[in-house]
Amino acid sequence: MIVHLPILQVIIPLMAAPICLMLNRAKLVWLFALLASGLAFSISILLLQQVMTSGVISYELGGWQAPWGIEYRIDKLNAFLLLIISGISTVVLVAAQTSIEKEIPKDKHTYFYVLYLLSLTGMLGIVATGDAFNIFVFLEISSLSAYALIAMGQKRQALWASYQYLIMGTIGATFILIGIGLMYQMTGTLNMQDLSQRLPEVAQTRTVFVSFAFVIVGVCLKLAMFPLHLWLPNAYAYAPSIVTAFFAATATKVAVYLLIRFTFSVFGLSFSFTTIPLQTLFMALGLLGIFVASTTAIYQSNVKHLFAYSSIAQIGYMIVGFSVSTVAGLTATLLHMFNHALMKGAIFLALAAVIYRVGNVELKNFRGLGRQMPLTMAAIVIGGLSLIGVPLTVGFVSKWYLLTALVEQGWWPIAVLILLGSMLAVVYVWRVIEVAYFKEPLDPSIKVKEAPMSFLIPIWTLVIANIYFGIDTRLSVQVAEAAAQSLFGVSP
Amino acid sequence: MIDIVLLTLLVVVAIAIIRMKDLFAVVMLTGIYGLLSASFFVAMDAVDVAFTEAAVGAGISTLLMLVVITMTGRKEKPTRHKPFSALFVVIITGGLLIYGTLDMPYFGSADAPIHNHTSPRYINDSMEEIGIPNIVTSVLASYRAFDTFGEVVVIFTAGIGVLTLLCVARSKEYEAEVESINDSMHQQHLVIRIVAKMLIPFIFLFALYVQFHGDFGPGGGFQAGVIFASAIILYAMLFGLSTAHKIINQTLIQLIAALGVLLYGSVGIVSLMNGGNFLDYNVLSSNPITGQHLGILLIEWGVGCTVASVIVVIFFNLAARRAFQQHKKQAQDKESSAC
Amino acid sequence: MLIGLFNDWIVVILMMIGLYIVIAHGNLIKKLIGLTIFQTSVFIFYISMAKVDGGTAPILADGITQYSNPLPHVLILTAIVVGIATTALGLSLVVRIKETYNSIEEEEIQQQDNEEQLSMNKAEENA
Amino acid sequence: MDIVITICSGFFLLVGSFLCISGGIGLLRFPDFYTRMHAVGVTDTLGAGMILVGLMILSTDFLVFAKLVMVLLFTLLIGPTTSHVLAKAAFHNGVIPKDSNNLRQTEEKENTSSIL
Repeated sequence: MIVHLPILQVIIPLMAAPICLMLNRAKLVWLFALLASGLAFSISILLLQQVMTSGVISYELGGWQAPWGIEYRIDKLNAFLLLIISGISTVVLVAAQTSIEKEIPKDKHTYFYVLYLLSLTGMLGIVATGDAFNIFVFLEISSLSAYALIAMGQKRQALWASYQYLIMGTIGATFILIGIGLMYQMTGTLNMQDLSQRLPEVAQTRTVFVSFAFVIVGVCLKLAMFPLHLWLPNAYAYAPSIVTAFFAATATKVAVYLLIRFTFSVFGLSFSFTTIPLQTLFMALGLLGIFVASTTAIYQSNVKHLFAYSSIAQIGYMIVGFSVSTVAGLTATLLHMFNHALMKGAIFLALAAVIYRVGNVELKNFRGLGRQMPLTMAAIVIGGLSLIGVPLTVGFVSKWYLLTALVEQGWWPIAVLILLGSMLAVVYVWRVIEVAYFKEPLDPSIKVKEAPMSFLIPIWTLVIANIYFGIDTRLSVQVAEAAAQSLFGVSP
Repeated sequence: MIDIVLLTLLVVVAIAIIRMKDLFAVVMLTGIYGLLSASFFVAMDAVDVAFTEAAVGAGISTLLMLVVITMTGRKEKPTRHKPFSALFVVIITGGLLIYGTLDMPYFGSADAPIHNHTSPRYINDSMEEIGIPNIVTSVLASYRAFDTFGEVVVIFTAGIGVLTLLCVARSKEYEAEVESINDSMHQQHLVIRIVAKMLIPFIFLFALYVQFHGDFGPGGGFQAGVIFASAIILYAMLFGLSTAHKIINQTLIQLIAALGVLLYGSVGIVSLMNGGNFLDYNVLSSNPITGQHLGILLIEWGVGCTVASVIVVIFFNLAARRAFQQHKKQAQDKESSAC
Repeated sequence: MLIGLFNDWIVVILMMIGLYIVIAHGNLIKKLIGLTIFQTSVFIFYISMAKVDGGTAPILADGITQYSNPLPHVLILTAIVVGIATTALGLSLVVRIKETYNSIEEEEIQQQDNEEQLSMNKAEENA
Repeated sequence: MDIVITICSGFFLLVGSFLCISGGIGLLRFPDFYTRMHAVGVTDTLGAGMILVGLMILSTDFLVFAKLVMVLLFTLLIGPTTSHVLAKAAFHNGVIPKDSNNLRQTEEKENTSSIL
């Protein structure tokens, strides 16, 4: 069975989805979904171990050889991503049952879990596959389920946000489809490994340049990179809290993965960064994204909105690391993907707990929560510190790597700008902390209880991971570095 | 030559769509657009795709849009802001694409890379390796079977998504009301009801033909599923939703949709158990060719089941929502008149 | 060059018409229609690159040596399904939006949201 | 024999095409909805039928012949039905035939009588 791990990774949550629909008992479905996600998580651990020791795993679907059939190709980069996605999904799913009780009508609980599993399948499928068109198909699975999940939010704005996301997402996916079509037309293959070998021959043609542009713009739409981020804040803010926690921690990572995969593996380093001024462009957009989004975050009155904008800013950091285009820079990006998943997962789960107890996450309702929900608030504080990049948290590790990567290249001004951007994070995180700890509750007669255990366990799992990986960086750094080196073709 | 005529017609239709403000006309034009592109696909030798596009672009999607328009109103309001930014984006993207076409292989040239790298194997060896004459089916159901699995999951996801958005809990009183509307419809639709009763069995028969003939000619699970669903939809439109519900209820269709996906997946898992890779049909039987035939037959069934049931689910839920809205509106009217 | 690339250029024009409808029009159904046109045009692009001069439909038959490329056909079959799935989901979203906002015009919906936000802010100030 | 078959089918095809074109012209030129319906409904059934018969004569394969017969049967069944449904829908939605003096006169009479 061990050789089939790559496909089982995707197939288990996929097959679990229709079975969930047939079970149709909310509690049972939840347990079953949790089981499927947990299995996927353990498979991803096994896969990562296998990849780290014995190198790339290739799995031919249907037994057909690679350029003719579809290939699953697991290298260090995807194994790392698979681990992040399935891990976060499992942790978030623990809290799901309690959280959706208050946010989603009872008769739709089964559908929620089915869509959740499908969304997970889609993301895992995008990451695991080695075939360009297969990416498009699984991208659509994850997007369609995302639209439906976001539309399940309580307010009517959720519907509107979901519609906007649908339009932007479909345009993005169609752009990727055009890009893949142009690539296919010039090379005659869809397999990414094969593409990377056949593209250099035709790299000078205008068609390949245009296909690159379309793929990148399409991916950036999905990535919500500044200035294509407009769909994201509302989609995150109005979605059910569990969905927000899941997507904020994983969805953008998948898009960053696609960006890295296409630029580094498919088109190749020399094409992406020398033929095209991607470096300067992305550096500028990344920095602008950090500043604009962080500043906007400061003025939000809804805490979910606030952290959604913060997510866009964090994407900016990943883009900056990516555009350094050195092993160190890419390591920083990969680390930040991992770390950001941990911190945003913790924060948004804590916000879900607040919604469960308080009903909404308007900043004014946070008054006094520091004393009423101490454990939940402490989680937000630690997550926030991690966002800022305070030592002993994971945020510090990735910022540190990012800064060293920049300094290594002698780009001091940009390093200073990154530090300034972190200052903005201090401001918006402080706003939440100030209200929660230093303001008296509006109405002292209302007693708010601490969140139930089903929330606290997953939240604190993530918080502890936040601190653990902030101190013991061996595991995450080792994997990220190895993945980055393999992308640059450097043997470690 | 015919392709240039068809393309020109497509442009004309698309421009008409931009300018029309009546959504009903726009939707009908979209149907025409679908039909024209289906004809274009026939001219380009893509008969399977043409079949699907005719069923989907000109058929199902037009129908769904019409149902929605009855709920949302058919007039588009003129936009106030000037569309300069849109024009700008469109011209940039269009210009980029035109720039990209300049180095493309010319239309129809046989020495283009796509005809010389992967496709020769499909064309030359598929008869030996899979043993069915329709190459598109071979590639779809065996070489790239996992894409098709993804496609089935996409349509399944859409079905569940529509369910979460639209499903309404039905009450008895409301059912009775809907039924009375149905009875009043009876006289109006007499002629078409009789004709439809004659046609529906043939439509089902045709769907089955398409399902099983997909190995030899254009067709397959997806097209068959759409045709099957359209027969049921026709029945529901003429005889009322509640009558149709009596025959096929919501839970049953959901079950079939889930079973379709499971059937597809379990073919893959059985091949895992038999020692092959996922979806490797060669190991399903002692003879690889028989195994391929069996595998393709089963997965096409899976596709057909899921597609048919999901399209029925989508239509039923849209239509039920419409009935539900009318019911709510009537109740409100009653209340206000009572006041 | 004109003949060789004519199809591609027309297809680009079609795509851009679709994209224009999506971006410039405010009516939600019209936007979805624009999306359909955009996607269908991409399908046309894929299918026309599969055509080989003198080829026939890729169904094996005696006495025929030249077939058009079957792979793009397969890809587009999948993409058509994805397209209808997106359209169906989009349409059901539109139905729900019409129910809650009582409008399917982008501007009006945005306006309602803004007003709601404003009134909330005011209430906060008063408190 | 061959030449007879060719001439026969050619005749049917030509008549069919002529009817289709005249149906198209009728659709453009006729004054109101119902007359247009007439142009399309009648000539399309007959026009398509003629073309199908012409093709049947040409077909050598039995399977093709059988398929064409089925297509013909279905067009004959569906064409009139759709025309009927369309006309009915138009009438229900208050589309009044353009040259309907009788209708208008009766309406006017009713109006005047109600005034009186």
